[in-house]
Amino acid sequence: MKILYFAHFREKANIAEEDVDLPEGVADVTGLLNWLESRGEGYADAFADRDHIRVAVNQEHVEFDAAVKNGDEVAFFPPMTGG
Amino acid sequence: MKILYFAHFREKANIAEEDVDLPEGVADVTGLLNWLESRGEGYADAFADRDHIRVAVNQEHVEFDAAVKNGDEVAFFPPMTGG
Amino acid sequence: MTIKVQTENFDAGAEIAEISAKSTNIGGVCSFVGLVRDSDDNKSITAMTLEHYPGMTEKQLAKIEAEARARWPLDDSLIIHRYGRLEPGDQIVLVVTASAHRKAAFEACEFLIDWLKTKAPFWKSEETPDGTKWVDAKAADDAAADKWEE
Amino acid sequence: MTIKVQTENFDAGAEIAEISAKSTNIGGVCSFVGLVRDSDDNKSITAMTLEHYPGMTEKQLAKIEAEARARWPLDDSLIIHRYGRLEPGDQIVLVVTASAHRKAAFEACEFLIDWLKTKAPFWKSEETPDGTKWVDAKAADDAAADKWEE
Repeated sequence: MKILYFAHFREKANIAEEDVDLPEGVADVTGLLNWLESRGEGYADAFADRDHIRVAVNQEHVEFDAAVKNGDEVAFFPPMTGG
Repeated sequence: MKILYFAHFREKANIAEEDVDLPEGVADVTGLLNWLESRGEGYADAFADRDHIRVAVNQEHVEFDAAVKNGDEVAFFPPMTGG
Repeated sequence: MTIKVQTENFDAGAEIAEISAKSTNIGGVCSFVGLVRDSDDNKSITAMTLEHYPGMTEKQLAKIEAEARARWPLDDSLIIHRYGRLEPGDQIVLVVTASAHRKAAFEACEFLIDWLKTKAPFWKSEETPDGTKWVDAKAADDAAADKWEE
Repeated sequence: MTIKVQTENFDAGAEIAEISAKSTNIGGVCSFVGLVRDSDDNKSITAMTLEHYPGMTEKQLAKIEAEARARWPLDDSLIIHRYGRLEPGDQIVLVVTASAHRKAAFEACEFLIDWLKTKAPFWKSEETPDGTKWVDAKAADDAAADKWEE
């Protein structure tokens, strides 16, 4: 799975993009967030306030109960501020 | 008094602009229209449908009960179609 | 705050750029260009001639613009309205509004075009295959103008 | 129907002229240019950097544009959105809509800018005297986007 981090998620996790193998049992966005948080302080800090996390799976904006699997492209970002 | 005619009023009355001396007793737009109608067929034809007459006195859009006097600039035109 | 009534064409891009450059606190510039159409209600139009009331036109446009500036916080605004004979595709009118915030720019721009349609002394005649005729005022334009009266 | 996501500046006038020329049945072309402001809420801004999600951005903008064209009878539409570092007065975004009637052009243009504000994956950071910080999403922008959901 390819994971992309934008805006302050990239800064706090200190990574823009990484390829990971999903551990067994991680099947949705919430599960993925829980696992990522366990990987280090930067991630834990980035994802502490879940109300402000927006997520896209394969470039489609989804909710936290959306399914994820190896091969997906998942992106984490704050609420959008275009225009 | 200077009278200006625009759009189909100019075509029907066959005049764009004229200077007239107001006859005694003509004190408002309605009186002016009644007098103009009496001046010939073109005027009578132009002013037959009063619902579609718009009038300005001294370049301000006014209603038919507005006062008019010698020295004023009065204009007759149909509903505006700008833009 | 600029009003121009002219026969010459105008350069919308140059006007937008000039207004945009007036202040670095402008967040949005809204513009509207009105063009001559080649048909209306399935009737083909080969040309349109706009007549106006010199003197009153400028006064009315200035009043309408002052009203917009009283209602919305605008950094600048512009109205250019052409008259004379125009053909399909030709530009008739340009309205530009600039504000710190986009909502004010949009509303003021739409207000200006809605009001000038029914309150600025212009009249149009259209050349069609059936001859030349004066364009009647449209109920939809009156309704659009009235919605700003509330 | 055009989408461009780019670092380069754009020429709003050239885009408006190109769209206006596409059909002689276009009666109105509405456009909106968003610009970087030098301050916001009394906080001075020296520069703004826009980051986006390449790939998803283009998809989202195309979806938003398709939605506009489903809702209004548009002859054409255009969105250009810049990213990278911009300074006060710089152009950020251009939306242009063309229709036979002005109301459709205005509504579609405002809809496009309202929706891209909250649905296109762009993020802004501002350079201020107190340092660089990410711009929070605004409740007013959510409300503006929501009003089109009805």
